[in-house]
Amino acid sequence: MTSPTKAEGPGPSVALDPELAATTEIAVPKKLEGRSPGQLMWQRFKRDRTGMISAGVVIFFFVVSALAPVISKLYGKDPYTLYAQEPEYPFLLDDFAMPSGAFGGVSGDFWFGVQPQLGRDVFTMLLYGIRNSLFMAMVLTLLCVVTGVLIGLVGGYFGGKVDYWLGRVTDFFLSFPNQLFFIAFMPIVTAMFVSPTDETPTYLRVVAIILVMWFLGWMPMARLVRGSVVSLREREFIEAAKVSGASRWRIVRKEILPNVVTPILVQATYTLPSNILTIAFLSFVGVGLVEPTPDWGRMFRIGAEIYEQNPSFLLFSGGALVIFILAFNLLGDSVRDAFDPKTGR
Amino acid sequence: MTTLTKVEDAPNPTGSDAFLSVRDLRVQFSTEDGVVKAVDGLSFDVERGKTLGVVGESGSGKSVTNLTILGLHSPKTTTVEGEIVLDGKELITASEKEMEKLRGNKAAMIFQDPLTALSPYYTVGRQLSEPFMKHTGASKKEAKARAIEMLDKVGIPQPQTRFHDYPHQFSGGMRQRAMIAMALMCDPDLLIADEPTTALDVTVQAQILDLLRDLQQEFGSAIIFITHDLGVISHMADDLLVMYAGRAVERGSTREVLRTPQHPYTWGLLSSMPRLGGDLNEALTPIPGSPPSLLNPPSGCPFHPRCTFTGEVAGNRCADERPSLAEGRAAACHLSGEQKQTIFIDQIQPRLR
Amino acid sequence: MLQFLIRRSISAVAIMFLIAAFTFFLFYAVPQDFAALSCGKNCSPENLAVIRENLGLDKPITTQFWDFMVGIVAGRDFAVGHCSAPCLGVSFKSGDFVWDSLMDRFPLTLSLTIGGLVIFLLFGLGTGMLAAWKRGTVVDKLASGASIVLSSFQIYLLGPIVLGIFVYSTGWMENPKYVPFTDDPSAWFIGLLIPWAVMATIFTAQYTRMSRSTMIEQLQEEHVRTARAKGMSQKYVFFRYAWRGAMIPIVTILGLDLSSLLAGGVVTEFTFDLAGIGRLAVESSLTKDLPLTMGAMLFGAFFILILNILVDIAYAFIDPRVRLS
Amino acid sequence: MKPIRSRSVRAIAAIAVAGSLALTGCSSDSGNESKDRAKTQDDAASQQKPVQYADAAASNGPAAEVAGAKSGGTINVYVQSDLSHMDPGQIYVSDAGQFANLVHRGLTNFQEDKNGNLKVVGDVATDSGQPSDGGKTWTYKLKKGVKDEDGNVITSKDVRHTIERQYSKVIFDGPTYVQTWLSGADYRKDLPDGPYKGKHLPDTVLETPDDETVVFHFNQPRPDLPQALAMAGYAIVPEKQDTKEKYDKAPAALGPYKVSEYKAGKSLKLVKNTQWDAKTDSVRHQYVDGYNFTTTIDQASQTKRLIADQGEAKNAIQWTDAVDTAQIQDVVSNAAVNKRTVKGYQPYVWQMSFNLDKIKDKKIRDAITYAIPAQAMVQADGGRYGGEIAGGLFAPTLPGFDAKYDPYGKLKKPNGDLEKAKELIKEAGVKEGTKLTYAYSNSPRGQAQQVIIKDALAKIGFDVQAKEIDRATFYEQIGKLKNPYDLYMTGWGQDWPSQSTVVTPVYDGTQIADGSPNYSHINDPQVNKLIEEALKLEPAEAAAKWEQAHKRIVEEINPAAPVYYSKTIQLFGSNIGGAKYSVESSYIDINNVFLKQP
Repeated sequence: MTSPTKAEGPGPSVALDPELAATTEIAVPKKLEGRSPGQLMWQRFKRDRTGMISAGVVIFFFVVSALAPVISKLYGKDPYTLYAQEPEYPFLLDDFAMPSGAFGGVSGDFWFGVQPQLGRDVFTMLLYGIRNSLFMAMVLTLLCVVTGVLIGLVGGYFGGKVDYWLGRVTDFFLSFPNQLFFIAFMPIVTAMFVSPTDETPTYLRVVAIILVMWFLGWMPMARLVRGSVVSLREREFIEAAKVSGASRWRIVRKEILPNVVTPILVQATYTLPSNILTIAFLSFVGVGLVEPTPDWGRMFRIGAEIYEQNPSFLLFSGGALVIFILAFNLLGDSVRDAFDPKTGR
Repeated sequence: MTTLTKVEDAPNPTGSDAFLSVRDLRVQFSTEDGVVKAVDGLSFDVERGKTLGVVGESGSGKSVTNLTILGLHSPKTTTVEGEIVLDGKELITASEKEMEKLRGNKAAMIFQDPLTALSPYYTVGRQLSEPFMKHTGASKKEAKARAIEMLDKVGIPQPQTRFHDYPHQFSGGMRQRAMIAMALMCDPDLLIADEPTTALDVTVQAQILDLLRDLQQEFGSAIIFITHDLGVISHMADDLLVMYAGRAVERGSTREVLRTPQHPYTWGLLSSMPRLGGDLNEALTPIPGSPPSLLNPPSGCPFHPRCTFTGEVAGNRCADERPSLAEGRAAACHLSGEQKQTIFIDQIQPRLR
Repeated sequence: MLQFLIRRSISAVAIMFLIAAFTFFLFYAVPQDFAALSCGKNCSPENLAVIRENLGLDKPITTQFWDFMVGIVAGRDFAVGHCSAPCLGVSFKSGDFVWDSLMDRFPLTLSLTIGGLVIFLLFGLGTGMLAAWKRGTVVDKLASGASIVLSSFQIYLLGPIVLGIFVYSTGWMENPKYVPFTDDPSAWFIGLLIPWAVMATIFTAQYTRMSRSTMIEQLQEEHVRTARAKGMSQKYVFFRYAWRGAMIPIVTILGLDLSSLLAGGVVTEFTFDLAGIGRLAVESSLTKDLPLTMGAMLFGAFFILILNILVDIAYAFIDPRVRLS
Repeated sequence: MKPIRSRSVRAIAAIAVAGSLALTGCSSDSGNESKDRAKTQDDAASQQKPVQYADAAASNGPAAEVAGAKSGGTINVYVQSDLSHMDPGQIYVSDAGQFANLVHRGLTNFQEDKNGNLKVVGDVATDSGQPSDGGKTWTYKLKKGVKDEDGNVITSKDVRHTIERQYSKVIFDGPTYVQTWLSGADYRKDLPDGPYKGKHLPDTVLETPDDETVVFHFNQPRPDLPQALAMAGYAIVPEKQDTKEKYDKAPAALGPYKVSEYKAGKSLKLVKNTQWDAKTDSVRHQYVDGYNFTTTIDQASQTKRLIADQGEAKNAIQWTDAVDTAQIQDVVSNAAVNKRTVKGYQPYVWQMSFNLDKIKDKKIRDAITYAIPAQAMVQADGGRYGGEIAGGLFAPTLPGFDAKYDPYGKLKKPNGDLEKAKELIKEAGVKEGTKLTYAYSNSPRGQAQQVIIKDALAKIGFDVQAKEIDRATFYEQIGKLKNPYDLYMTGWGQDWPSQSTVVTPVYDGTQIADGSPNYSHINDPQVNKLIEEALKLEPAEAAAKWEQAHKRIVEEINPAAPVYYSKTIQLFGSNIGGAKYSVESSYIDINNVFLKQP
């Protein structure tokens, strides 16, 4: 599925693997010719058509959501206005509060149709919904990666008591049934820092969501990093650095970190989409962002409920999700392949 | 590379009482990075009871060649041309079934790193017995007896108990011995040792080498001994094959090659190797430049970009024309015999003393 | 082994205690009146007081927590009767014993899990290994392609669509419903078929991807090459040497998935209107039904911990290098 | 995941015993809808007769047979969450009320004729009750041969027990009319432990001269008593059977069906109660062998299943849930499916309650009232079949309902009158961007309507702070006297078809207290006085006074902007017979249903 070049001829690839040979025997000289692993990876990645395409899709999503305000300005609509209430669109919704236009009211004015009941513009809703989800997911992923890497490094490198206790803490957090945890504590955490009268600002909700998910999100990364650090710790070049009297911190920074970058990156490419799904799941259960903030998850909850009456809604919101996740999975595979081609997925 | 059809120096392919004879072998991988010409027009013979040493930098196609002999390359991405005749049997065209019968039986292989080369999931005993049972149809008991015998032969203490141990319970040296024992289970006629000692410390290395030699005496099997360590080879091999960029650049008896090497690359190898009793203050002289990418090997003589003597050759044949390797004692170089002589005596030898 | 078990179970108990404490006190972190939840149309202060007393909310929080903990080991007495250990208290909402309602829901969750498990293990691993074996062929491309697309789907997207097709529009199948296996095996099977299928589809896809890639990784291991060099057949090498190593990552993921499924496949249960643990848990936490939420939380944690132990044991069986310590 | 509807949300849906209102006739919603809609209200207006108190003759069983009724078979019931209660004393909301119709029996009950006219008849009692002393004293005689599910004969002691246990801590969720009428607002003090410690109410309050007679003594006329006693909340709990808290899980049946299996949050099974004797019951039937409740099916899939009408769904009915708003179109636009619906008004009026302690200026209240786009609010709740724009605060289900009454022109300007609103705001001198805190229940509908309100009020220059409240505790939160919110959407439904059960709890200043439904904290002497007078009168005379109070409240005080009257539309399977809208319960008439092919 990943790269066309790798898929030729039948038969299981037992025994000597060309890529293996290729890298162990070829990559070395190449390095001497002054090509860094990074460049090498880029080389391979460029050649991976699927990878490039999915990268394109992912980037497209990011760009679009980044430019959401601009787009909605050009497009002349926003996700908040109840167009059904506006005099210039008298017959947007029918007596049943469903879009009167065909296929969910898709039209030149409303590219993706209008939302049942409230009559908002689906296109911009989706735009901003994706924007919000992506933003949250990215911050969250960043936090998880940083925390995970820190804890993993410390535990893995210093070992001993530190490692032991960090391990126990990790176990503790891993033992929470996370779905239930999120649902149970999202409202509580939100409630913790809001005034009784004023509306809970959206950013607070976002913070709450990120906090709660962060709380149970960093462990896999920590485990991963710790694992690879422990294996690195015994390697000669670390020993060498030790002997040469480099400070611990320096060793961690200069010797170890660079060597665990690959797994971290790969892991991260898988964490982001799963975070997006979890965030969506929260809105789905009803503890995510609330109206009127546009939200991806809430959109395809509605979509799933009314898809028989109004398939377009699910098609656009759910479809966008599937495409995005798919692209991201493919991208993740390609990135990993590019980093170490011998794991030929 | 199939354009270059001129089979160089193909001497009576049928003839020669060689037990294994490889002719004009070409191995190519298509990788993500393009087509790799791992082995390019290689020919050599090995006779029963003799040891052929193969030396060269990493990436010179030593290992690939030998994996190809046993057909362990992955068929879907590798194209193999030329011929490999083992005991009168053509192997490249042989079916998977036939190859299976042959592997570990007629021809066995000892791998470089015994830690990764032995399965961590099964006892050493089982891993030894398996091939024996398969090839000889022996019963479990017989196989066990045989395995213990072999473990004993390669000098593993209390073989009966060790039989039940897992590789990770063995020391590095013992693992390598186990590997050898495994290779010898069905007394193969051809034994391919791929840098069997590089992973070991010097004393163990010596033991292993002796072991191999003794065993060879006993079974009279032919050995292909791959290494990049000329020191080791001088003890082991009868004949020597120097490989560079997937080609043989020099061939001859070990003595000849080491005493009077004829190829600039060999000179480089020799002078880049420290020797006992050498002057410590004297710096070693490494070969300038780096091995070529096999994705797009240099034109003409693959060594010319790193060769210091291209000036000596009229015109730039080195860059244009690919030097051929004659039968017997020979080197693939455009320098004339005298040139080689003089250069070696005047410039190289001093460095080696 | 035994010692390992003992030590692990002790730490498991400790962790569960911590989780209980954590949950309990975080619920009280924000001032909220649980009595209000069971208070209906005429929610006068008097009535609230009555409810508080009935639920034992008038006692100090620490005492309540202590009672709860004691109840788990020793059992407790409530207005509605004696609740024998392990007593997870009485639901604020329904007034039932939490343990009973959990046990009442568990069979469904278990059925869902097991059914799905069987399907996605069979198909997932099967297809994955087939793809690895036939790597690069059409079969492989199809399998990998389908699996990566399907694994990007979600139950709450796929579920309604499947229902719409097979139940509402065509009427080929009844709505999913749970009939205890002991009552009527065939009805049990028919009733859960759709949820199994939908759930398994997505899991199958994921396991196909995983098993394929791990198999391929394993096939590139040097010791696998050695085995071939010994003259062992491709099949033998594939199923003995490569498969053994591939099991480790698979077992790991399987452990995680199983524990979360047993803690309640929330999405599945809601998509198909089934009353399992997951639904119970979500409803309870949304309605701030503290005892029930605690119960569900501990229940989930229990499975996570147990499966961790089982997975570690599995490792020891698969890989002799692993020692249980 | 679908929203989980908590009982407290449902709690506002009172057991509606509506003034007669024959919507059942006009289930053919084809053709011109608006005309059709108007028609229904005319019917409503034309047919309002006061509830009659029936004599012994009418109270004798058996009940009139339903045409074509067969017996046998089991009806499947789809509900999206558990019944709130099964202990009658705790029952105050419609889902449990429907249940009570099948399982419990009170002293009196409502009898509904095919036109939806209501009579109060004796149920366990021989008649609707004999008033004396100007309505201050009411005497009830018990029928012979009324038994509980274990065959114990019901005596006056059981009736007394039923009333007295409501004083104890066991009961905290049910109606409090009769207790307060007997012993005043803090009635619990008179009998703290209820009857359980052997104490009883003095004979001057509740008297049981012999086993067949119960006498209620009040300190003022209580003309509504027969209707109050018809509430499920006052159904009989036999002394021998009372298990206190446990009773809520396993009540003893007097009615035609009894509980055979109950699994919280999952299922409930009812089977025939063999001890029930048709001859003693003039209302109920025992056609089907039982009812199987599935309490996990949300409205969306209830609707989907019933539309599809496959297999077991053929024998299924909706209980108190309605057709999923998103699918109403599919239902009514498909004649075949539409045949299988019951439609009708719900007894409650959705209103935007103002917190009078915070919004003191009537001009502002009026402005907001004008600004609210009622149409949009209705659409957020299912469009025309979910509700109907409201002109006043009296539901169409109340006697004296006037469809034309529209002081704020909501009917004329369904999307609000922003100009008028803006003027008033100017007059009131409110400056742009004044903060208003709008509390809403955090349910999908709540969220949707919140968006609309924000949008509308922003247009007249308010900075609306929309504050979501956990839907489980919404009414408790806004019920607090000191709640920090300015406005909130509330709905209240009558307990029986008398304005007294609306005006008194919701707009009577004397009732203001924490947790009382007077959410706006209106306390207008004039209104209070009218209420006091009206309560003493027979329903017929009272009507005028109630109307007076209504006008005073809506026009001169405006404590709550009328938004919409809620309506319901329910589906049932194709094998269900005798299904009709019950005016009494305002849902499908559970007393008449049977299976066409058992």
